[in-house]
Amino acid sequence: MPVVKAVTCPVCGSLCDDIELTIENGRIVKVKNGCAMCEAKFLGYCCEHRVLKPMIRKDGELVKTSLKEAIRRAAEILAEANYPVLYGWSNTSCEATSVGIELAEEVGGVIDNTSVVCHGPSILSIQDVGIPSCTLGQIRHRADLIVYWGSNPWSAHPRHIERYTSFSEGRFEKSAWRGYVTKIKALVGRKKIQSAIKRLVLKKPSQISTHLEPTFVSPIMRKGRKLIVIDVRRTKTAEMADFFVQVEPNKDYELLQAFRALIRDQELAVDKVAGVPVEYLEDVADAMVSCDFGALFFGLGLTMSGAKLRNIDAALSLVRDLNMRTKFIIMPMRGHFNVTGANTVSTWQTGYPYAVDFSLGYPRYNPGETSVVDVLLRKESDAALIVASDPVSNFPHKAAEHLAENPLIVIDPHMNVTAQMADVLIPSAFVGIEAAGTAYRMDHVPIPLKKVVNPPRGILPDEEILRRILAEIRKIKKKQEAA
Amino acid sequence: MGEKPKLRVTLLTGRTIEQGVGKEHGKSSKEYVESVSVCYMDPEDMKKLGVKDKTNIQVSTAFGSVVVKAQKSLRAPHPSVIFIPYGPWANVIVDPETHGIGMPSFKGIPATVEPAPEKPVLGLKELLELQFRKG
Amino acid sequence: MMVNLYPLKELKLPIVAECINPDIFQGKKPAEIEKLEVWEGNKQKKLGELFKAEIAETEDASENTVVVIHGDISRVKRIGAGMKNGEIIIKGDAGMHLGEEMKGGKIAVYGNVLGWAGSMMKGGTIEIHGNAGDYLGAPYRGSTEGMKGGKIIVHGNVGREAGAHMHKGIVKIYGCAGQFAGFRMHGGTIYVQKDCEARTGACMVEGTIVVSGRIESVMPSFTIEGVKKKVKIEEGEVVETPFYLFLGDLTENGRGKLYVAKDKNPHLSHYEKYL
Amino acid sequence: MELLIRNGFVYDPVNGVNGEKMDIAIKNGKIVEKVNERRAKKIDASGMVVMPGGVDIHSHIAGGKVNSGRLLRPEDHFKDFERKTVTTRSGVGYSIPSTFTTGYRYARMGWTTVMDPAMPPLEAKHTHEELSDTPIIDKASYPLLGDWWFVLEYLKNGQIEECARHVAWMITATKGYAIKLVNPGGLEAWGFGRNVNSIDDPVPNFGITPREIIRGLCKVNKLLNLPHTIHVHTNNLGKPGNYVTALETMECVEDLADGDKPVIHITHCQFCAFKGDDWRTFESGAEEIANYVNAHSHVTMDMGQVIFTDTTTMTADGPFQYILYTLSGNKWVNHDVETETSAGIVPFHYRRKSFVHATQWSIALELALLIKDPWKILMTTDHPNGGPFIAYPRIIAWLMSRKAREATLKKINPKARSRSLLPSIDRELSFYEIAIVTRAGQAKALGLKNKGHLGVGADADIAIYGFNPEEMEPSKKYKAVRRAFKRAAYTIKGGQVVVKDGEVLKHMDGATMWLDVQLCEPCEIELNEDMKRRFKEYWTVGYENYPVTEDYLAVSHPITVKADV
Repeated sequence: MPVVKAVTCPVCGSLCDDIELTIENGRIVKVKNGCAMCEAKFLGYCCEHRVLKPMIRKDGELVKTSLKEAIRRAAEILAEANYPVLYGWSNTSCEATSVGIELAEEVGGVIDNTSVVCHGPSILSIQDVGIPSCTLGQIRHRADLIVYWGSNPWSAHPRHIERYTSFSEGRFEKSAWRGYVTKIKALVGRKKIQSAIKRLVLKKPSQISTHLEPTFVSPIMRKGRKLIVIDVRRTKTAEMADFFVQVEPNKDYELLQAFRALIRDQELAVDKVAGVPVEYLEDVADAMVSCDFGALFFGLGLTMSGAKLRNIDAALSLVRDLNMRTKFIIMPMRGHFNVTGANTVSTWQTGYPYAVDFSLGYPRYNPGETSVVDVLLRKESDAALIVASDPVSNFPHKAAEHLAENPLIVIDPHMNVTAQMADVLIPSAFVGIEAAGTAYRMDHVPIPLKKVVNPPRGILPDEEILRRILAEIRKIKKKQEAA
Repeated sequence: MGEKPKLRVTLLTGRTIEQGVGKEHGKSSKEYVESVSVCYMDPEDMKKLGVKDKTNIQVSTAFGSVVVKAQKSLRAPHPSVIFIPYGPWANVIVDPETHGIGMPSFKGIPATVEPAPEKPVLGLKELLELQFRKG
Repeated sequence: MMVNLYPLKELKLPIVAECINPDIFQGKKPAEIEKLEVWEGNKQKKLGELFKAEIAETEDASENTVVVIHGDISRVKRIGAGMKNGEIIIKGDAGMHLGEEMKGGKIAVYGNVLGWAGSMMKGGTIEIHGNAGDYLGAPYRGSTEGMKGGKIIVHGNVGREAGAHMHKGIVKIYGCAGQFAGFRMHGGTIYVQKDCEARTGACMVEGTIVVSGRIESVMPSFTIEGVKKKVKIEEGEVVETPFYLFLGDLTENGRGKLYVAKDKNPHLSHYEKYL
Repeated sequence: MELLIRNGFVYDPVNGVNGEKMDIAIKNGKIVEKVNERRAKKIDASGMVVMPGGVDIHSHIAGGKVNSGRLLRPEDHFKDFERKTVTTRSGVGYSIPSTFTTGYRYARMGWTTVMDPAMPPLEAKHTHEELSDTPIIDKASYPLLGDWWFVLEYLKNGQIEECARHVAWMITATKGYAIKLVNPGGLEAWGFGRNVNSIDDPVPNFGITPREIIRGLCKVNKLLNLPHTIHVHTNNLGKPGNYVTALETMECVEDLADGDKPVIHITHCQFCAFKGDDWRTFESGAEEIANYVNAHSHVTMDMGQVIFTDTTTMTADGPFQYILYTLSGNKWVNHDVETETSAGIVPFHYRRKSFVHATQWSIALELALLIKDPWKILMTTDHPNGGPFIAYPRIIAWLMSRKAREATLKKINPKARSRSLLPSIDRELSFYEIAIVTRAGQAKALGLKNKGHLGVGADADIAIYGFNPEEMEPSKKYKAVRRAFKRAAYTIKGGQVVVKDGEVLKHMDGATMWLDVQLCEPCEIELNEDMKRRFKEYWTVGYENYPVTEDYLAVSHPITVKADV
């Protein structure tokens, strides 16, 4: 049976590129090295919920139609629109997004990607503060302090810790895996270790402990990696941590600002911040200042609550300020596998990473004004194209309502919730399984996505579908001009 | 009705690995639906309300109200904090206000929880039909 | 002269109409005004396709051009952007970026306005009789060029980040303010007569914020400096009630002043032990 | 397609043509002896200046760093936008234009070849995706290799040939064009927040000095027979007193020179020609640098002219960018790349009234005017570090006109003015010399045989400017010079008219040039096995997913190089 190696996993922003797939009769039958979500995707993508024929809504019902007809109808809707939104893009290739931007420019629409409802606020604050960051290997090689704040890699990025942070093996820093095992052993005995290992969705433990014997001796005295988790709940990631700080919901900003004051050796005029005693915070601040290389990863726990974008502003400022004392970097834990790519392509073509409004014939950007949820809440759009995303099940009800009222085109492999609301539904191939392309990892490293099996007959990749719609729109416009 | 216990809480929504796995099985799959129509609660809070594991509760915010299954949180203690995975059920009650930045408030929303043994957890189709004309 | 504008229909699509500006209208006939270009969604239109313009010659022969808009124009963006002279009166709600980069003149709104009103303002006055949205007087994304002058008065409530990056000028809010009023402020004055959400004055370096109502909390990176008997808001406006004075933001080595009314904020009394 | 450009004043320094009135014939994208006069499309260039298309040896136009700069600065471009037209895509401009706009704006000025000088190998695909989306112009990029662990380790062990084989692999794998060194050794040190302070300061953890890296890669460059020299951003860049480091850097490869052939390119030299002990005693070191360069033939350099404007600084020099952040307090991006390099970005406003900034402005012009041989000092702004490339017409005016320089001198900081060497310099460059510093010299330094000249067989990349040297003196009419170079009367790329009267007529792809470095075959296989073995230890991306495949290049233009190893 053919085995395809070095496959990139199209699930989360970690973009693990060491997946091995066994193919039998054009189907994936075995997945090696992947986490639970990776396995579920590669083994389960071709399920009964797959859409296999283009559909069009007639008399309130979705009925099957030809691809040509579906593309023609989609093109008509977009060509007629006065203010269409084109949304999604984080679960497809950069190449598809690129065509999407051209399409948005052609129809004078608003093109937005899913970062608007995940790390959009992070981007807004990066635009105010900047961001000291690096690629993930830099952390693997050098970081002796890892902080996860409002992010739970155990659930959202299962192999992040193993591949890039605490349990990875670097040139100057060794894996903290053994220390973790010892700690667990001391705490709960052998049985729990097995389940802990299982929970981590790692390779076999023996492989881990012997994995990568160091070929060079680090001249730096190894001090051992530390892991700090800061969250409103004691997450599974928190259980692994050397320190856990439980912050009151919506109070992350105060905590971050308190850390900023502490690392400047300033006294706080309060005993507790965000429910945490100041003495405890002083210890954590000490650990931050005295490490050789610290890395702070943050997730939606910070972007979505309380101060929202300003949580990130404070986190970025904290890490920037820490660079006066030591080396420290910060990185958002990007969710969808190519949300970073969607931002990246959008930025190089338009100057802006998301929420780009082409209605005046050139790119304009102002999240809050040109972002999809706001456009929907104000009921401004009069047509919508959704690619590789499911906003109806991700947006607040009020925003989803206007989306469902718009003439709605959906390009997606699955019959997801948004697809069920579609007026035109065009099934697509799975990028990274049935179609090749490029994706950007959360640290902006571009990684190729492979085509490992063929899509079902007649099913095209997003990129190709979008090209055809664009060509059809140009045809319609030419006709209109001639008339 | 007035005596019915009601708990004031902070609602968080977010990702879970079950939802992540369920999503890859397809959004109409049983796995997905079951993974997102639940509410994780602190066991002490459940005791206070008198709700048992896997029984129905009604969660309400200023923006809507939805019935989901209560589930004992493994991440306790987190008194007065409840957690619902991202999905159509959570969307009924999250705060759409973006505060001028494009992002609605998905976490940290004031909410109330009450037992709802007599009310059903709606299936996906029913939920959508109730909310949208299409589907 | 006085120009009356009447919307011809219910406006649903976003409209960009920076041509609605007394400097541009000045000396033009209604037909010329109606020929000015605007964008409705992705289509370029003439102002006359959306509004009917009428000119009423005023009795006093002053050169001031007054534009009066009758009706809900909450979809219309950039009204009065960059204006230097004259007056705009809006009898209804107004859209985003009202008076953006305004340099002089006056805008009055008898209704609510959406976000970015008075953004990057340098001079002139905006008076809003209803509520204002987020980013009142704040700069564009990524910029630190906040208000450099002028005056904004809001009789209702305002959203988040009012007066962010402000350098000079005054913002008076007679209602409540959302989070982060005076964020990264470098100068000028913000007055909030009613309540303030959390994080008021976060990262401020200089300038003054006065809160007469209840403040949700004071940032841990502010220190208490004392209690003052009264605070001057501007020439001729003094609030005579005891105020706590906090200084901050420590995280930016700031010396901004945050005055918070003592009587309305018993939850801050614990700070008194540091005095 | 045949094209005939008639009666222009032609400046083609490679072929010794100095303003002669002549015709240029084009066929199938190349310059030819003659074309069928009746069939050919004719362009009347009488009363105009005809030059080869402009070449830019150093301009940050693509890749992760540039794009982070775009993302960082919506306020930089929201007022400078370009609307979509029937032929062109929309975009935004100012200091870090979007890719389409970058291509159009270069073409509008008559530039047709641009080199992106800093490609982190791990993110090379990104650079190439952006280059492919940069229309009209031809381009290439230099991989950053001065702090690559492989290089440090092999050079430390004295394994020059091993090092050369790996560099060859890397250049081809990243589809790169030249060896780029940025603050050699300093970037590895920056991985732990440190730096190196001289070319003899050892790199922490690696036991090697910048001098050894520079010499080593210079030797590697020769072993591989690469068309360009090593391209060096010196240590201590941006620090007062660093002209000494620049001199030491040039001296350290003096013995490696082959006759008159240059072996090192010192880039954006203005930034490393600072004299003084600190910012208060800061002064120009241009004279010392110029004296050295005038006495040696193994160096080429480019200016790194400063423009008084708001711009976005971005280099791979992480520690330098951090200093710039602490000096300016502006927002700061840092991006270190595992086992390879780093990068930093800080927005920056150069002000006329600032003593330091005005002195920097003066230094670059002093260098260009004091270095006698124009083939050695090329015109750049180190876009966007000294200022955006759209300022080139202003620089040309300053170089051609003493009057233009005086007009600016009047407006700058008085202390900087009184210390500037410019008032003592009378030299005014001719169009012939401008053609050298903006195209012929650039192409020669790059080893681009078909660019930068109008001889038979050259690529038909041509710029025509509306300025009549018979009727006007450029030194007096410098504003007319500026206007002429701002909007080319015609830009011809690959034989096609792409710009007329400063308007872009056509959206077409330019080529991406890269070196296919060919080693002795057995070495290649061994190298691959070795690389595979060590890949996992060094990088977080698999060996199979690392190289840039040719399909990332919209138009791939490989240049075969036969190495001596």
